[in-house]
Amino acid sequence: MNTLQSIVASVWDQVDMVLGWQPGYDPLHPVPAFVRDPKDIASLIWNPLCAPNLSVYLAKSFKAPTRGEKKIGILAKGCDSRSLTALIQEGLVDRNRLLIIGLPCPGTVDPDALTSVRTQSGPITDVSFADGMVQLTATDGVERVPLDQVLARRCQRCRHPHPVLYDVLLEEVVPRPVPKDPFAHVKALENQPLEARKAFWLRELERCLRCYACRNACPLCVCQDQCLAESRTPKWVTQKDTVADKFLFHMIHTLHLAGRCTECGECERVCPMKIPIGLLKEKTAHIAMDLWGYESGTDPAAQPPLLSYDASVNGL
Amino acid sequence: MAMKSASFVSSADLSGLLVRLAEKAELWVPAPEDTAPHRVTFRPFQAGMDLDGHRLPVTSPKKLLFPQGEELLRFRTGRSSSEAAMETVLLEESADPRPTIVFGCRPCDARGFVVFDRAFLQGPFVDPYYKARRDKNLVVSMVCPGPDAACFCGAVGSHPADTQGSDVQMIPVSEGYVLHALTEKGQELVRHLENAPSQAQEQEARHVWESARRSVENVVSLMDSAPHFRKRFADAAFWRLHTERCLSCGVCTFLCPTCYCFTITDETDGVQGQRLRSWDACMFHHFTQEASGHNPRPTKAERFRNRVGHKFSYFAEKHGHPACCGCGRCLRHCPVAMDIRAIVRAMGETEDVHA
Amino acid sequence: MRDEAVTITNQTESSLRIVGFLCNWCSYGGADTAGVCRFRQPPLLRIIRIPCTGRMDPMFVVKALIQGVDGVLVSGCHPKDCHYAVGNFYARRRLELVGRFLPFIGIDPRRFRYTWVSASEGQRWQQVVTEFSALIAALGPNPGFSAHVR
Amino acid sequence: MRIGVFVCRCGTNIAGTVDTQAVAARALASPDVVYATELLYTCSEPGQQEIQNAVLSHRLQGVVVAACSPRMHELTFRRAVEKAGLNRYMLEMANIREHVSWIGQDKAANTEKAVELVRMAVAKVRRNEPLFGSQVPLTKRVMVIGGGVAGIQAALDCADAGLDVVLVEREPTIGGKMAKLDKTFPTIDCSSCILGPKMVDVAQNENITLHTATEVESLSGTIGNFTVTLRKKAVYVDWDACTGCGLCMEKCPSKKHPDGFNEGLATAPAIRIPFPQAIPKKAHIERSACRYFTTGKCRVCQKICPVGAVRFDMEDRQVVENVGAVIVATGYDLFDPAAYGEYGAGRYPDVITGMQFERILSASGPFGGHIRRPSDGREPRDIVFVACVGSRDKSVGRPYCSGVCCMVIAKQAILARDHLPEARCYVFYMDIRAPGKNYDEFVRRAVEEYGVQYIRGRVGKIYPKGDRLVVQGADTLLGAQVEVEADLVVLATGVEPSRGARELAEKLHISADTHGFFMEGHPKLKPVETNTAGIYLAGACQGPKDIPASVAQGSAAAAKVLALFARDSMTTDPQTAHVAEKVCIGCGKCLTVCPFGAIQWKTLRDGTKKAQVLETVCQGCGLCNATCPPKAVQLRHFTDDQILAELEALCA
Repeated sequence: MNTLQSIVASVWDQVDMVLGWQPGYDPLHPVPAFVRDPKDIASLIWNPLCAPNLSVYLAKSFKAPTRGEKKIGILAKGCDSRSLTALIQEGLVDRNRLLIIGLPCPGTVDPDALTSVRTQSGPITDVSFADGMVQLTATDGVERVPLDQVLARRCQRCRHPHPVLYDVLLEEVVPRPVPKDPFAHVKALENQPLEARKAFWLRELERCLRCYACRNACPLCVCQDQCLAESRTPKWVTQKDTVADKFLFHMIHTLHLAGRCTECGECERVCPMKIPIGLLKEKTAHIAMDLWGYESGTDPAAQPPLLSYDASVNGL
Repeated sequence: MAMKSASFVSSADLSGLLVRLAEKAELWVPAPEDTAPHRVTFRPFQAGMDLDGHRLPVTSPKKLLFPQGEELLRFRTGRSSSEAAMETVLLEESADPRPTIVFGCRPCDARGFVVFDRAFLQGPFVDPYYKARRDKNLVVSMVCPGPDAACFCGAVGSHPADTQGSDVQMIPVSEGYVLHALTEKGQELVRHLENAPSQAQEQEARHVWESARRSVENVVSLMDSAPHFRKRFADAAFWRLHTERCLSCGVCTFLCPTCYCFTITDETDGVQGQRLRSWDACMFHHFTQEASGHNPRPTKAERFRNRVGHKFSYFAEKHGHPACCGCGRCLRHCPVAMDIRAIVRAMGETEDVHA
Repeated sequence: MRDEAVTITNQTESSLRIVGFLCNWCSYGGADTAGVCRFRQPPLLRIIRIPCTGRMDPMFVVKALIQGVDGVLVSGCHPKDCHYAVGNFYARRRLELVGRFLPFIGIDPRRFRYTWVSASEGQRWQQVVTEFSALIAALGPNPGFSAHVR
Repeated sequence: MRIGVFVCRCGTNIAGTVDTQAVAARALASPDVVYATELLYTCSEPGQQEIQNAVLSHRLQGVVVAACSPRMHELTFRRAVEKAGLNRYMLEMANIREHVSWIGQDKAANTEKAVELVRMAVAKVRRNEPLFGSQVPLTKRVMVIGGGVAGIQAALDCADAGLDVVLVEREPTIGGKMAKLDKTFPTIDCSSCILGPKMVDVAQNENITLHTATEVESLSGTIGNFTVTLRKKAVYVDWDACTGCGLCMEKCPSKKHPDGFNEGLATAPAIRIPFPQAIPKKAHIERSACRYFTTGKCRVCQKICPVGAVRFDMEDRQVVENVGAVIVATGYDLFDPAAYGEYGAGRYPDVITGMQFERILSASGPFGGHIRRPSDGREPRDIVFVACVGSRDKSVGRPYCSGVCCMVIAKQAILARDHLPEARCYVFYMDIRAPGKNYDEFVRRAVEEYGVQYIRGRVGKIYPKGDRLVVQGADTLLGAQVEVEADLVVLATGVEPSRGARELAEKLHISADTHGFFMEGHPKLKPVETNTAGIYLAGACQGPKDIPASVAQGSAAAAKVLALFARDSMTTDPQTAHVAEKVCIGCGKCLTVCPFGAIQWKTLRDGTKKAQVLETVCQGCGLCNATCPPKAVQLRHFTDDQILAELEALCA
């Protein structure tokens, strides 16, 4: 049978390590796993709770290859594969170092949404998925919730549930259908008056702790320890706990991602304060699509629009 | 449990009590978010606000006593136009803080302030800014209605009915709450309520309290982890392995009720400015960045080791208990579910899993 | 010359500020030419000289508007006339993107404009400044992002 | 830091509409300002002296001069503070003249604006750092682009001073437009007689390398060290061998091709020497006219050439020249009168351009110097000159005055009357522009001595009547419509930028105005400089000019180059990008965007890659700075902190 385990085992001789997911402290929280020992292949899992985008580790932790190294195997959902493509586009990751195991994706679950629709309160002991339903087993009973109802916002608008770049493909799950308008959330906000939009962001961003989880979870935020938001020379943002300073940080993140963001939604998923910051990047992606017909992370040979130009007088 | 005084507040009277308290002090309560009612955070009380004592609050109330960006002083450079060369710096201390009340927090959050008190009040140096806030602060905690999979107060010498750090403890009983004053300040509040609990209510409260305390009796303790930490300190492979998935963000420390590390910056705006004390996180690269460019904790492995060491070894050995209240926020909200419990436990495991 | 637009000086309007980021080679020279020709302009504009619009980080625009500057005007060499050949081509993309982004966060996009004015176009510079100043005067003060909602 | 602020009154230029005293007083409120004063003329010797005295007596470390545009006097004040012992980059200017006092009358508002501009300049200078350029050797060779009279003059002046000169001409011969002229105004001396010797000088000067039939393909580098790639077009004759004997021209069977030198009034063979005085006097093949190239058969020239110089397999080739300076002297072209359909140029053979008339007048021209009509060879009795065809007319996109046509018409009318004393000459004109030495007198001679009839008004229409033409126009002095019957109509076509000027401007990174004329550095004070250091202008490529003005500019540009090359090395501009290596994340985005290839990888010992700026190649545009995500790349003198300080001073 074509299982995750069998695929990983079949490519094992080509890789030093496989980046995947393993169970975490409870069934709702699978965690990134760095499998270096073939006997740990059995512990790998893949289900709609496997939310973390593993490509975040590539440019950051495995930048410089050492001599005689084999490839790095990596599990990639549709969105994750776009991030990988963008990293390859910008020369931040070497395509030849990767062995991408593509995972057609049914969508990932927002644990927050799952918690909010639960009727039980006991600790969850098991979660399983079948026929578009999530089955939660808790100490006080079993309940079933439609997957669509608890889908992460990023997955509701996903255009690429099928990986755009891979070496081997796990054809086990049928990916989600592509939504009619991936920018519906952006447009819903845009349909509000200017003042309401500003009030929305002031209200949302006031909660920001500047914990930088959004930045650190972003596969394309490659500055990391040198992030401008924490720099004192030059000093763009102060340490003041004001919404203006929080906003400036998010604008740095957004504009640095403009024309690069692959809409994986990790920034929003990891936010402990659940600020819908993904919208900011979705808007830039929308503009890039409008102006240049550009969709980041879909073509390994493309040059991001803000790193290139149109040399005609009236062009853009 | 030696209680100086007690009172009963019915569920119906609770919001009236909160309105009265809010008149006397800045009152912070765990309340659902307007836009996401299933998410609870600590916020200033406003009339009509519903308290949510059931869901685990995302944030702790530490911000009230330890603001994320605290102004220590203001400064202004002045000069008289006749004597241009004479430049003077005028300092202005920040205004006295207002009285505050934390109402309805869990025992773990209240216990967070015990860690703060040790660091800021009980050492050789008293921090005047924290002291000013703490002196005017009152903590009313509530016996915990129930843990989730991330909770581990029982492993760090506490329990869901812990009274440490609280001035008043609320115990949920049928139709209301029994309030026990634990300190002088608490006495004052409880005395004003003038509604002593009935015998039956006291009995129920005692039962609720006892069963909450006993609910964690079987949890494996992490109290005596300092020797394990010392043994593992130089085991670079151990730390690399266990922190590999960490993203080096500040979720764990910023949400932690006991993390008190800060940085001090001058934020100058032309001729004037303010000196700020703001939250810092040992998980950040900049935390130990030296002016030379050298960083003694260059990777997340050293940084995470420090967080574990501080909480379970350095602080624990100095003060007799870990700098951890077991609230579980650091793993519950971690983007990659880093489990500090598992790492502390692993330190003590004898077998060497990593060659 | 439109005199009603030129006399934007009094009351609340005198506190309005436009920051101009002008490239050294074309638009700063254009503003100089306008001065040499005594082309009257409203007094709202404060010019920051930059070598090229390619130096223009869109964050400067955002930062100015978040801090409450009432208008931001960026001006450089006409496309194909860039002293550095392609600086304004890059700038054009970045500035267009940030301009389209501003309304999404509730900033009136009319508070930001980018344009191309050469060193010889003093008259055009006068026109750009006069029109933009009148627009900013009509929009009134920009509260920035200091207001707390809660 | 100790900062001094000097507010210039500029006589009344600034003080008239700005309270300079208040500006100086309020400058003291800014941080670090320890001294502030107003001065009458800051740029004057006493003004500069005051700054220097204040630097010493107040131990200033930074200086702000609030005065005119930094484009005017930044260098003046940089030198002034340098003399007082400060680094020249510790100076900032607040432009309170061009940007304040000259554009507003409201003194209160102007003063407020000046105060803020000073505050911004103070904020900037507080973050300035001393900068030092490095010394780079100069390539003491100059390239002159364009071999007309301006370029020839520039090339000869440079060569005479001992410089190596590379002269590049697009056509197969140098000489430009002047070589086609018969006589020159107002002296009526023979054009080729005065130009010819200069052309010969070029050919004989050992310091001059001549590339004709050659175009500039690209230019890189900076002042002192440019690399220019040229494309030498295939002329199908080996010029090292060709003696210019002209035998091939005689034997070429394909002779009936328009002769460009004669403005299409005569024919020429496919293999040709442009004109007898051509330099170099070498034959070339016009590919489109050549029978071999069009049919594959012929090769007559190849067979008869005594030295075997014809090479049908010749191809374009690239030549790379390294020079330290470039003089652009690409001249002009003439407006195509076909835009005025009502004049019938191109349709009626006897409606000709002024340049065609020059060729008719010329003894080496199509009719041997006899004035005849192109249509039937008959001598004209009535000649009408029409001025401003493609000048001073917005409707055809030529709002400017071409400057020379009034004089050309006067000259041509005088010559026509000299050649044909019986002929009558009429001139339709808008205004007479004759401001040069002896120019107005010359026009008067045309009217008074030669009886040329000047009619003030525009021509509306020209149409044939029998074998003659009727010129219909207005006489605005009489206020009446007039019709003049003519045998020959000469249209004084306007001057426009040389074809391809805009593309050349792009290649050279210089600016062109809306019409395509190249932009000078300053309209008054830098007439032969461009805004790109090391590239200079001469002649009509900058705007319409007559011969003496073009020659003067050729010499002026040469003088600029000689001044530049008087040193052995030059100090580079330290306003370059710089990478903070510890902050650089090695993402390579700066390498992607740098237009000059001035950033390269540097590999550290641990194998990590960092960006590195080649300071002598960096031009200081700051694109890398704007692009760098962690802002590791900072453009010196325009760093993020410096610009943010200005912005914050404005918000305060």
